[in-house]
Amino acid sequence: MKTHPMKLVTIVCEAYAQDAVTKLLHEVGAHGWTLFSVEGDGSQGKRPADIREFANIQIEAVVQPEVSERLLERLAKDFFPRYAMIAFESDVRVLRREKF
Amino acid sequence: MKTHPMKLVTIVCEAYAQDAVTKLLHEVGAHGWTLFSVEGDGSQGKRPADIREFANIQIEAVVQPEVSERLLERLAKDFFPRYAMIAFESDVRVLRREKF
Amino acid sequence: MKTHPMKLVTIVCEAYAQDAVTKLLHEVGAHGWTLFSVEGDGSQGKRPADIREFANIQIEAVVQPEVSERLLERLAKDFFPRYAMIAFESDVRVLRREKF
Amino acid sequence: MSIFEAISANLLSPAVLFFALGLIAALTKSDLKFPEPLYVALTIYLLVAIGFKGGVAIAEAGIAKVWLPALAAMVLGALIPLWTYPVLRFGGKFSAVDAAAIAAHYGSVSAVTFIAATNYLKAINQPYENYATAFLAVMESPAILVGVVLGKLGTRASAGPDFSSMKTAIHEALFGRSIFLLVGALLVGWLCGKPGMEKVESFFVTPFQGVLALFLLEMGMVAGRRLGDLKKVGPFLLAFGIVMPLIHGAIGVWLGKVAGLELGGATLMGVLAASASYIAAPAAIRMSLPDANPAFYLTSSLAVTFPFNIALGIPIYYEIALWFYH
Amino acid sequence: MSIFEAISANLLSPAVLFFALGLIAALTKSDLKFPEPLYVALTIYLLVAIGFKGGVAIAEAGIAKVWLPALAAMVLGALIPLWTYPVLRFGGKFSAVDAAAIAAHYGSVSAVTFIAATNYLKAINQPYENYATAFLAVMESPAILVGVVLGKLGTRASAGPDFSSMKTAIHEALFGRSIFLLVGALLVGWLCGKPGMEKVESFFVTPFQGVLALFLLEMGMVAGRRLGDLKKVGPFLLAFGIVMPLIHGAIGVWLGKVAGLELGGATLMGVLAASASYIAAPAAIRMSLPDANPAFYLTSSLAVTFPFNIALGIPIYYEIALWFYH
Amino acid sequence: MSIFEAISANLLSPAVLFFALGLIAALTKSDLKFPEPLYVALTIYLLVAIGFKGGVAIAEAGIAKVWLPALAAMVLGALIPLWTYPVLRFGGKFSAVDAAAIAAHYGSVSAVTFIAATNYLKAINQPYENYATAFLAVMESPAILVGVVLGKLGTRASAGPDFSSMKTAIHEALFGRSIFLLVGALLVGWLCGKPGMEKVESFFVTPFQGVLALFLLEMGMVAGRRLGDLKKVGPFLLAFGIVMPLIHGAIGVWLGKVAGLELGGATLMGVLAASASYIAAPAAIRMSLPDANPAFYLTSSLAVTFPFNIALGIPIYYEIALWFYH
Ligand SMILES: Nc1ncnc2c1ncn2[C@@H]1O[C@H](COP(=O)(O)O)[C@@H](O)[C@H]1O
Ligand SMILES: Nc1ncnc2c1ncn2[C@@H]1O[C@H](COP(=O)(O)O)[C@@H](O)[C@H]1O
Ligand SMILES: Nc1ncnc2c1ncn2[C@@H]1O[C@H](COP(=O)(O)O)[C@@H](O)[C@H]1O
Ligand code: NA
Ligand code: NA
Ligand code: NA
Repeated sequence: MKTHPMKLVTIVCEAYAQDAVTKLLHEVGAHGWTLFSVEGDGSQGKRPADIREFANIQIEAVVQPEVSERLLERLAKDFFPRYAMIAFESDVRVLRREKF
Repeated sequence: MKTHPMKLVTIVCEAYAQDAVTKLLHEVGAHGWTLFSVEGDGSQGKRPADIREFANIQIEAVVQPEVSERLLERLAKDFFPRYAMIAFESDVRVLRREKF
Repeated sequence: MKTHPMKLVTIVCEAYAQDAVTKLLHEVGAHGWTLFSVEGDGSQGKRPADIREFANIQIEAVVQPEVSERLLERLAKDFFPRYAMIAFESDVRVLRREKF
Repeated sequence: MSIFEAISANLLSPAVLFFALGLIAALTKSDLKFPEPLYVALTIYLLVAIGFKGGVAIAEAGIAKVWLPALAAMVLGALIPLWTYPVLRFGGKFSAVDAAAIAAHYGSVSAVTFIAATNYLKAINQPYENYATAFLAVMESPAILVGVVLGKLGTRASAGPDFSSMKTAIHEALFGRSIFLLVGALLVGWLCGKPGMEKVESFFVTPFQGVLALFLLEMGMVAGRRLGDLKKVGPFLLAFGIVMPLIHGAIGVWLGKVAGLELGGATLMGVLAASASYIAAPAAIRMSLPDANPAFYLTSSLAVTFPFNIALGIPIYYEIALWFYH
Repeated sequence: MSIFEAISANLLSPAVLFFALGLIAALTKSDLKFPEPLYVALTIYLLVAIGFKGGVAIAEAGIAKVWLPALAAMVLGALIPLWTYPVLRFGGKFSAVDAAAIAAHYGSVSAVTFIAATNYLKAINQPYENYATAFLAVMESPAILVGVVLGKLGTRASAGPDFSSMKTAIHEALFGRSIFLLVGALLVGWLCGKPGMEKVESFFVTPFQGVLALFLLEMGMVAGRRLGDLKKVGPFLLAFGIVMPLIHGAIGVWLGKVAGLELGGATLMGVLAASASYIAAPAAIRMSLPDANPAFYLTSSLAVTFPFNIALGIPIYYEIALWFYH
Repeated sequence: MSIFEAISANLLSPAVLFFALGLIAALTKSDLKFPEPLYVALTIYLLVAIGFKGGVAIAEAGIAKVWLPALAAMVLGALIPLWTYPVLRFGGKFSAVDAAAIAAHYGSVSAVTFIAATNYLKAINQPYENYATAFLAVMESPAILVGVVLGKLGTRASAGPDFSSMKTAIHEALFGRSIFLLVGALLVGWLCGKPGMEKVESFFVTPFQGVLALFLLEMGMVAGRRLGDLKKVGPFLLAFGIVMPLIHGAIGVWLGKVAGLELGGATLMGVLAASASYIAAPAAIRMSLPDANPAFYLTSSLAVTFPFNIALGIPIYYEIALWFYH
């Protein structure tokens, strides 16, 4: 069946960045997102999610390529310097192009 | 080391669709799945997972290409019209082909 | 904006393998990881995560291709024979190469 | 005590005030949030506690006293969808499946509303039959089954895929978590009676009211987060969500009296008839009538009828009962 | 009181009835599920409460009374694997590592079984030494360590990768969450004694039995979900999971008497010997003997021995004790 | 009672011993872990319980008695950052935004430290004004707002992206979950007064001390996991985290006396001034001053000041109060 190429942008960041990130997703034109409560380890140390101050979230958004472009740019500019965070992009295929 | 190409099908849907989706996965020939409790936002509004009625799950299954084909078809036919849901496919590489 | 190709290695395994897996990630040269508490079904039966003994985790690590290679080798050798587990690799693009 | 005193007495109880606090938290977008496991834990506690207590009460009172009003409650629950369905279908112009789904919710019951009502009666020192929990237990499922049947009849069978089978509906209606916990705990309480109660009283009875207050704080947030959906449901369903409970409440009280209950028990029967399910029914309906739109049945039962009953309904049904009994 | 009265008294207690309700929930595939955090929370509460209570009891009784039976319990725990191992290895034809793993579980103990036993004794008004919790605390680790050693000897060292080291085993056996909580709370209780108890009694003691009942509802579901694995373990392990506890129970009671305990304390020592670990041992074994098959040790301890002890074992061990003491 | 007796009395209380046990769990890398939902649930319970109790106390005492010391507390909270900021900026050579962030934390308060202090006073039979919770409630926000303003002034406005706006700060400082729960429960308690208290007492008051003990076990682990970060913060902040509380404690006690409080209330005012926030402030600061480094403010308030106050600070502030009052 006919599938359409899209970009999946994955963002892992500290829980307190949630509002800022979802706000950004909305601004750059993502039509939805999915959020995971996760634990993690990285250059800024372990985040065992024992209290909210040390909790991580992963946010995934399936978006049009140009949206992904804008999103990554904004993340690099405003977020990377401030938050414990990583972001990466990958290729996925969806059925209902109009949804994204 | 030798890896084999497979399809990763990711389904995000409301928690109440869980049994129906896992049943479908079994029917179309998936040999396993992994389930995440998630929150989300999309065309049908926020799903903050405060109560089960507004909870989301993400189900991931690594499957053979033809299984992915069948799976997406069935999802589009029976599930998309009825549930708050998205699904997408991506390419992954596994070690033990026979497992999937 | 300029992105760099990386490998995303995804490992789904029983919760009790967590320390062993994160130790391995460190050994093979991963600089971070993200951990999800998940439920699952596979060849070794359902893992409903009702008690820790039957809980699953998913660990994702963004790594250099050669690290992914080493990681998968070690998993196949030491872990696959012993644990309820799957692992797969996919292609992602990151912004800050030096971070991974 | 006038209706106004009755209402203000209710509005100043910790339970209702915490519910209001929860509403405010949602409306002011406070980042306060109960983790879902806590919500589930509180639900389990409340259902087990109320079920167990009711079971012990049945053991005390003897089944002879309980069966008739319980049967009456059950029948009432099964009948309510039969008249709410046409009202929604033709009055509200809802599709067959949506009308059936909403009807199922209003025929079924809300355990928390029932619990709040027992608390209210306790607060105003109005005695009631403790075994009334039995009515709650038997009233939950019938309406769901009737509603699903109505929905299936209304839609071409072919429309629904195999996964939304009648079997699913029956299983959910009988083994869904809230019904199972309630009925199960009731049977356990029935079997061990008073001696069993003495062992667990200080966990299932003593702190009960406080736990309810905490739970209603959460329910206030849950309901508050859905107030935005009210515009989706339209004026008809808004009115329906308030008027229907009043009618059902009166019928319930009357039926309770006919079935030989005292003032307290009849009030609770009225509360049950007036309440709309938001745990058991949504789960069963979503799985067996996936074509029904949750925005309709969930919003009306959760964001309209539930708050109305907690704040105003309960004392009103009590006043109706007073009127019937004096 | 005859053995049958003893058993039926046990079967009609809220704790056991809720356990049965949990089994039914699993067998009827009810969608009732305790979120894992709730399971963890209940475990933490029960372990801290029982540990703290035991510690206070030691402070009251004085260590002089406690050390001998505690030492006896410890030794018994360490010895049990030494005879269960050959039984499994040669009688049951299990691989060395599987035999060692199962042996570790039956030498170690189940805190919840112990707690259920204290509840049973309380219910039948049989006094017991409150400091018996000390035996629970010291019996958990030794068998695990012995089992791991047996397993390592049985398998070529090279077979296990570095991550499954003896160090891991020792750390898990001493700092694993259940052992740590139990021993830690015991020390805390010991240090603050009666005055400390007065402060926290209404949280750690008063509601205790009710919490246990709720927890056993969950344990019933957990065990019920594993009943399907029984066919995997085969008839030998099934028999083993029932016969061994009876033998160990008798030995435990006898040893308790020899060590100078009263009827109640000896019963509890028997219960400890008869019980099989399903929290501490599985964690330690899975990490240090990853080649052992969990289907064997988990299913037998969780789906066979645990339910058997909760429903029948406890009153039986009590009867054995009566027989020894009269 | 000498200061040493006072301290050892505190160190041997279940609450502090469980806190120590938590520290040990973290340091020995035990796999013991409280699931986050349990941590949240315990926080909610403690905040609602203390808030509700305080509200009832206000209703009893009458606002006339409360407003002056409450106002004093509020002003003190707002002023503290004004002198801690320069100390950190020029004494500690911290960047403007880091100095402001840390200052906000020490001006704000720690509810758990306050609760532990009330427990301590109860333990030594020192009466205190129950409405002191009102001071806790009003002291949480002002310092946060002052700190954010200091931080914004210190950094070029352009530096911060639009998402870290002053609006965010104000909203967090007024509707952040801990403040909202505390103030909300206080109002609820105030509105329903004694009669409301009677209904929920056995949940919000009776088991309170036990819940606190369990919560401090978790807090011990949380603090213990951060001890490793101490080297990151450097000697200045270490000293700051202990010396500042002592100074603020003395100021708080003195101000309490001036505001007309009794010995107990003045002690609590001292504890509040000395305590540093680790729930409300971190959330508000992270969202509105994202350029501030959490390693500084979180480590010092959570891993230095909090344990110091729990173990030594509380009895010391009490001794200071004794000195002021005799
Ligand atoms: N290489 C990686 N692979 C997967 N997740 C990572 C990686 N590096 C960092 N993370 C996640 O991103 C969070 C923040 O990373 P950091 O800023 O490096 O501490 C960590 O807590 C992890 O959850
Ligand atoms: N563009 C998207 N990217 C990631 N997840 C999405 C997206 N759109 C929807 N979702 C997820 O799918 C669920 C249902 O989507 P919807 O039917 O659009 O409400 C949402 O609650 C999200 O969790
Ligand atoms: N085909 C699959 N797709 C996604 N997840 C899988 C798949 N097979 C197994 N898993 C996950 O890996 C865990 C262990 O797999 P297994 O060893 O096959 O029991 C399962 O519990 C699932 O969570
Ligand atoms: Na109803
Ligand atoms: Na044993
Ligand atoms: Na302060």
